Amino acid sequence: MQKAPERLIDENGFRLDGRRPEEFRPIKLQVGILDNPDGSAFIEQGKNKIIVGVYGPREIHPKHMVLPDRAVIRCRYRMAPFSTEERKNPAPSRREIEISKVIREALEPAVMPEYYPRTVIDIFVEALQCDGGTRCAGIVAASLALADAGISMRELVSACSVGKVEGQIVADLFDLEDKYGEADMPVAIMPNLNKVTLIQMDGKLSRDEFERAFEMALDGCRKIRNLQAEALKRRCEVLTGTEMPEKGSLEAH
Amino acid sequence: MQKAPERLIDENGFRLDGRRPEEFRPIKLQVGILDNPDGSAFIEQGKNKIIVGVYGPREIHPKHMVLPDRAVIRCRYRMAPFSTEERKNPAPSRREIEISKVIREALEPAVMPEYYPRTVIDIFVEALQCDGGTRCAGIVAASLALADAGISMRELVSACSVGKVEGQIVADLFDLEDKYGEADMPVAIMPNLNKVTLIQMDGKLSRDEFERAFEMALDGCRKIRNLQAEALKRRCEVLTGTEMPEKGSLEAH
Amino acid sequence: MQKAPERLIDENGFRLDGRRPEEFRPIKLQVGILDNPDGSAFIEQGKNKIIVGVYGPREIHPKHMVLPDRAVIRCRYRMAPFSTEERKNPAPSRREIEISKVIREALEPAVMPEYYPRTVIDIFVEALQCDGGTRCAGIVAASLALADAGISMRELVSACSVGKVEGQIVADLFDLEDKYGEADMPVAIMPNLNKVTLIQMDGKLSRDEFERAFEMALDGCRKIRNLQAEALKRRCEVLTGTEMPEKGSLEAH
Amino acid sequence: MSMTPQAAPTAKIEQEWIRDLASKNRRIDGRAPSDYREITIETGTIEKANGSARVTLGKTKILVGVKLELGAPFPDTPNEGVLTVNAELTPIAHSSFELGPPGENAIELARVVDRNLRESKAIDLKELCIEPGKRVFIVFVDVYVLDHDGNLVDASTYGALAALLKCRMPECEIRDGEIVYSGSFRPLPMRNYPVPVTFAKIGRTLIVDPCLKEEEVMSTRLTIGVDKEDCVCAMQKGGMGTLEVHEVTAAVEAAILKSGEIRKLIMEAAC
Amino acid sequence: MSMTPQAAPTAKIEQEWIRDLASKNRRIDGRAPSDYREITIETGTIEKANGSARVTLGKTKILVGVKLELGAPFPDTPNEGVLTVNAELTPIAHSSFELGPPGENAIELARVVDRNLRESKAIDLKELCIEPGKRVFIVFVDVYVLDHDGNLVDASTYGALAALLKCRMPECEIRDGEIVYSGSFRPLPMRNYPVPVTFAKIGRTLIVDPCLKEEEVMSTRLTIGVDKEDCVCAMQKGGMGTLEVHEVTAAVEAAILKSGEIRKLIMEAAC
Amino acid sequence: MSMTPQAAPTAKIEQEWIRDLASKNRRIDGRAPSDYREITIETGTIEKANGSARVTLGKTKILVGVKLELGAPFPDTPNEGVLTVNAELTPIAHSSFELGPPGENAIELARVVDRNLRESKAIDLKELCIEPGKRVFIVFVDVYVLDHDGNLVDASTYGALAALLKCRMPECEIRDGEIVYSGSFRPLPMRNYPVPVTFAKIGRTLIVDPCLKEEEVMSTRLTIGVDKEDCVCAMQKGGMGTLEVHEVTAAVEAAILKSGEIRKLIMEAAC
Repeated sequence: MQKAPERLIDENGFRLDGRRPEEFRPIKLQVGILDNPDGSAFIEQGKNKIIVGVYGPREIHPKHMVLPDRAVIRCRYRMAPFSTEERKNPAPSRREIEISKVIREALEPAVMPEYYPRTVIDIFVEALQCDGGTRCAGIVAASLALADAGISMRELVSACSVGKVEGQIVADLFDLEDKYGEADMPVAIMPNLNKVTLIQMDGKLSRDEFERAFEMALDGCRKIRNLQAEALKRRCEVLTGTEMPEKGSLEAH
Repeated sequence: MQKAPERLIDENGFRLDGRRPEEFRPIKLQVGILDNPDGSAFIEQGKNKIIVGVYGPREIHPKHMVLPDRAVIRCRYRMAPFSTEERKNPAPSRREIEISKVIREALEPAVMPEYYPRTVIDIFVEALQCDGGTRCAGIVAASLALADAGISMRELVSACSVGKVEGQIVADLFDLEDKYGEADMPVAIMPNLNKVTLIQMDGKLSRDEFERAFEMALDGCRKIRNLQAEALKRRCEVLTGTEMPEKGSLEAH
Repeated sequence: MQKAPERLIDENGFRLDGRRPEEFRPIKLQVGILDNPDGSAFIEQGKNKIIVGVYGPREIHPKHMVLPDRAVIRCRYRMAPFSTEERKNPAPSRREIEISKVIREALEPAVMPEYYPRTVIDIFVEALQCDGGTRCAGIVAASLALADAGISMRELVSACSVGKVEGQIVADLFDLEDKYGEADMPVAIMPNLNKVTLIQMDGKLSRDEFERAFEMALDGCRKIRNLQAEALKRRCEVLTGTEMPEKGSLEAH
Repeated sequence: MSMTPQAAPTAKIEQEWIRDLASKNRRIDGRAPSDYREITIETGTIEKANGSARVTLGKTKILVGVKLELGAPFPDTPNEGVLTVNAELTPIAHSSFELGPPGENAIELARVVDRNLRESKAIDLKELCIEPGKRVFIVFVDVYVLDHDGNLVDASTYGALAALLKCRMPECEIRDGEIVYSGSFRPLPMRNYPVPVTFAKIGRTLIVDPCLKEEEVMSTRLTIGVDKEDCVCAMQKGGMGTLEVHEVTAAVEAAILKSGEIRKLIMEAAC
Repeated sequence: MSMTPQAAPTAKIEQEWIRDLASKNRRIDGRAPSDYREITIETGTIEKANGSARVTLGKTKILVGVKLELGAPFPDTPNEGVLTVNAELTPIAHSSFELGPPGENAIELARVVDRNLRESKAIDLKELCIEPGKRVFIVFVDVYVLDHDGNLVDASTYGALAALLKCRMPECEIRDGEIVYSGSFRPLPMRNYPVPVTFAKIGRTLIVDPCLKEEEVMSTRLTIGVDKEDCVCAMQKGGMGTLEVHEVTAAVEAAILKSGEIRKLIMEAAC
Repeated sequence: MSMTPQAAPTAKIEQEWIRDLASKNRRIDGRAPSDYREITIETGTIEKANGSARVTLGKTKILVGVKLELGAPFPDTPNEGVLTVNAELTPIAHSSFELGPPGENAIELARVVDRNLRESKAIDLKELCIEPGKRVFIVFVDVYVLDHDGNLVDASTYGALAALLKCRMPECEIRDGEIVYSGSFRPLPMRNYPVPVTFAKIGRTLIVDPCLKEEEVMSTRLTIGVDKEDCVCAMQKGGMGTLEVHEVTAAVEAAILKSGEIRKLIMEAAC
């Protein structure tokens, strides 16, 4: 079992994993790594490892779930049994059910479901290893998987988490900081449209702290937007034959 | 945890809550207390607090459950997690499933489902606090809620429980008497038609005791019938504007 | 709780229930013992007691499960709560789910489902008492129940289990031998067609041991085929009035 | 959620005929209104159970197994063993029985069997206590319906009673906090023998022991459990119809009479 | 699996009208965008619960019961009691609510109520520990929605807070490994009073406390929980729409203002 | 309830072609009947697991994580740790995989992996006992299928074996009834290395390592697990077809040969 660390930030201002307060973890992104789904993507962010597969637009069963004027979007966020410190029971937890909902609601504004009436678009977010901020990482990868599936989108959705640890506003909390820190706030936006599609908060932030944290999150999302664009570009190059990287690896570039 | 009381009836013939053996608990009834259901009613009987909502006649899903010549009647009896001494697990218990069935079967003879072919009438009995005899109290309130929903009925169904405690036939057992007494017998009738629609018994009664108890139950039901009629009358007065009581209160008149 | 016996085969080569290594337990078979199913059979093999009922070909619900060119075959293997040393929880176990599948797959090749398009044939295998080798016994009885239901079949399926106990290849393991022995191998064949329809193995067998065991199983199945034929003959005699045994007894002839 | 059942598949004309016969106090199989079908009870069918019984009631076939296990008592009865009754309407028993967890009919069946046993104090649960508050015997009564031709409540309760009467419990004691079994067995402490009698109302006639076709026609079912002292220990009305007051009292009287005969039959089978 | 919901049944023309009103900062029931409906809070409704409260928020009706039970702590917090929040959208509360285990809306509701209480450290869970690592009080907060006319999150959290403020825990101690109750009771160790304020975005207008018809028209919902020190302790965006950055910051500001009034109301009801 | 599956969606003409090729001992991807696709095994993918492995078998991708937890042993093996294998056919892995609890295919997969490990005595479970009858290590082997292109049994078992070979268990002892961890780790006590070889029968030809399109055409599947001493430790026939007697014996012979090569590959990946 994990124990509470004595300090989360040392006297030199470094966090337990060596980052500065405002520093994000490195992110690796890869698009199109599975054969069966219509679109797929993999994200590695610190120890977070998440794979997303998208199927659709496809026929919907049972029929009574059809929406006549748009696609139904379905989303499931799932933590693998081995993804956490203690083994996770395979039965869906309330946490997973809530996160499935907020991820869907974070992605819905970006998709153009009116192009695909009477169909369903299924988004499966499989968290293979969880180390804090997985809903944001899942959104980042799901955006890419939707694009990989060729689904029309207004814009990519970028997401990151910010929070407070030992009184400081910090970026991109990892597991221990999330657990023992003072606040965690996941945010998702469509960066080029400047619209917030997800915001949640757990913890305690004064109004001033909230505003600083929010700003940090918006900045973080914009940077992640660039990484997403690069990953898509690499995927395009692969598909158009410009380059031929090892297909199907869980390791990102 | 509750402990078994030493005596359930004292040397003066009074029960633990101060009642005489043949005495029923006071009943408060209120009709039409919820906005969303088509009909609703609330009953308070001692510490029993039960709210019933009726939806219907309405369309039935899935379609294969349709009955071509009558309405389907569905009934669910449910105990709130906080309704009992020990917290009740929210998953449906076998007890709740059985009681749902006997309540439905106690109400079926009074409803005229042939007026509403291919529809469903849903009766939801929510026991908010349970103190003995809740299936009977539920039937009393459900009758009123059905009437409030404007469902055609042959007659109201009235119900009460009788039993045996320390050798005496007593009316309307509360929780401790039910648990530590010698017999409990819930009965429901359509008083003006003199038809029994529910009878169950747990415990031990000689044939003679049974007959005295049964008579006491029939009497009780007839008295409750009057209270039900009054509650409906008050509801009519409200709807026709004669009087304007506080709507939506869980407190009965 | 059962304890591991010290030896499973004594110095004279006898097994705990007095059998020689190559000896099968006596089998009693009875066909047509239930009134409601379209076909039924009962098998007693040592302490194994299994009853099988077949319904069909009949209409299938829900409709989307229909196969246009053949019957769907469904099979459920189920252990009664009182069938084992320790009471079995009534919820379906993973073991039961797997065995349901292998029994279905062992029977599918014998049935001629193309004769019954758009229907379902339901096979219910109820293990009332389990003492090793119940999947094989279930297949033997299910074959008879299918025949009793008048389902067209290419051939009966016969089945038995062989294995290894204290280094010896033995026939028809009972519970303790299965649990503490070195290998168990259930086999089913269509004897007159010489086709294997089931083979599974748990344990450790050298290639040579495997071949001896497999041969023993094939022999065993062929003998059981004769018992099956006799049981069907008795059933025919009953139906044609030649003989009139006590109908509906769980005791086999 | 409890729900109005689908109408029975029996042909209307056959239903009419059954009703017509009932109005003349006659029945499709020639029985009088107060006649039971033949009852046979065999015990010891399942050797791995602590007790077992197989009951046929006409064409209805029931198997009951009793298993004893050690477990914790309920917190509010630390000195008593636990009785648990479970019933399964296996899918082989009737084409309408479905797979999956017990539905309301199976649950009602189990609860009425349970009510008969529990309320008559058939088993002295105090004698099943090994270590107060910690370890007691749990008595699992599992009813398995194999062929359904009506009146499952009576057949199941008779089977449960017979299986319990035949049940053997291992003798054991606590030594240094561990359970030690002596290796010998003794009967369960049976103190009462409840026998339910089930009536069906067809038209205005009450009959006992309805077969399945009669159940499909009946408006109302009434089960009355009677204990060895001719006291009523359980009642359960079923079905969507009603009963007259005098029908209830008449049924109680008839049940008290009838239960004696059947009890004798069960006791004989189980000794 | 989370899934795009079916469109609301409200007539299109009524929806248009609500949007049109919103664009003029007006609402169907005459409220200003920043107005709550009337809030009434009664406590002690359920005597068998350790604490209870009934809240009406306009026509929305919620009942909350709090039960305390002894149980084991979580292994990673052996010195703390356990808080468990559960919410049920009972089928009487709205024709669209279905039977069965809680769906995503009920789960989200429970989790947002939980988040408000937990993150503001409303209860000092350490004071609920009786025997470290072994026995602690488990606080079950059960939210029962009885009539749904929108803004369930706020109504439920107000009810939960009031019920907890009124909750009485039995005094007890460990003597020779057994729990001994003194028979007296004391309040829960309440340390903070979180109050969420929920906004709905209709067109480009943010309103507070949406009624059901407004919820059916809103694109986005935003709940902001504020604690007694005017810090934000919980946020939850819902719905398929988006928010502008300035809308979020404006909502935080508005919520901090509004929560004070409502907190006063709750504290009054619960003393 | 097990049920005849729907026909595969592969076009009839492609199915014919695969059968036709098989009759000439040829395959769609150019392999010989006895050829496996390329196998790659990486270990240590999941740092939070005690052991993990990622296997690709052609386009089939599998991830296996092993977690150790303390728990109670089974009552009939108080001196042994517990091995638990679970498999999930995640919905990303194939469009036909459904949400919800594991179906019969996932359960069969888990049980065949389990059978290989358990029956070959791959892990010495006795060494996982910490306190007899009370505390042992439970080894959770979780197989996660990420991309399905056939032969899940082999890929999953290879992954499970590699993950177990890489698994590290914490050293611990009991002091005064409490578990004390030394902080160091050691390998699991691995004693055997079972390797299954799976055959598919297409027409009259047996091929190994079927890809998904071949599985859709095969009549019968046969898995033969072989341990390090070339003994058979597990067999499982699948599918609705039959096998000739000589086919079974030939498959056993071929499996014994083939398994050696593959075992070498796994051992190399896991050291």
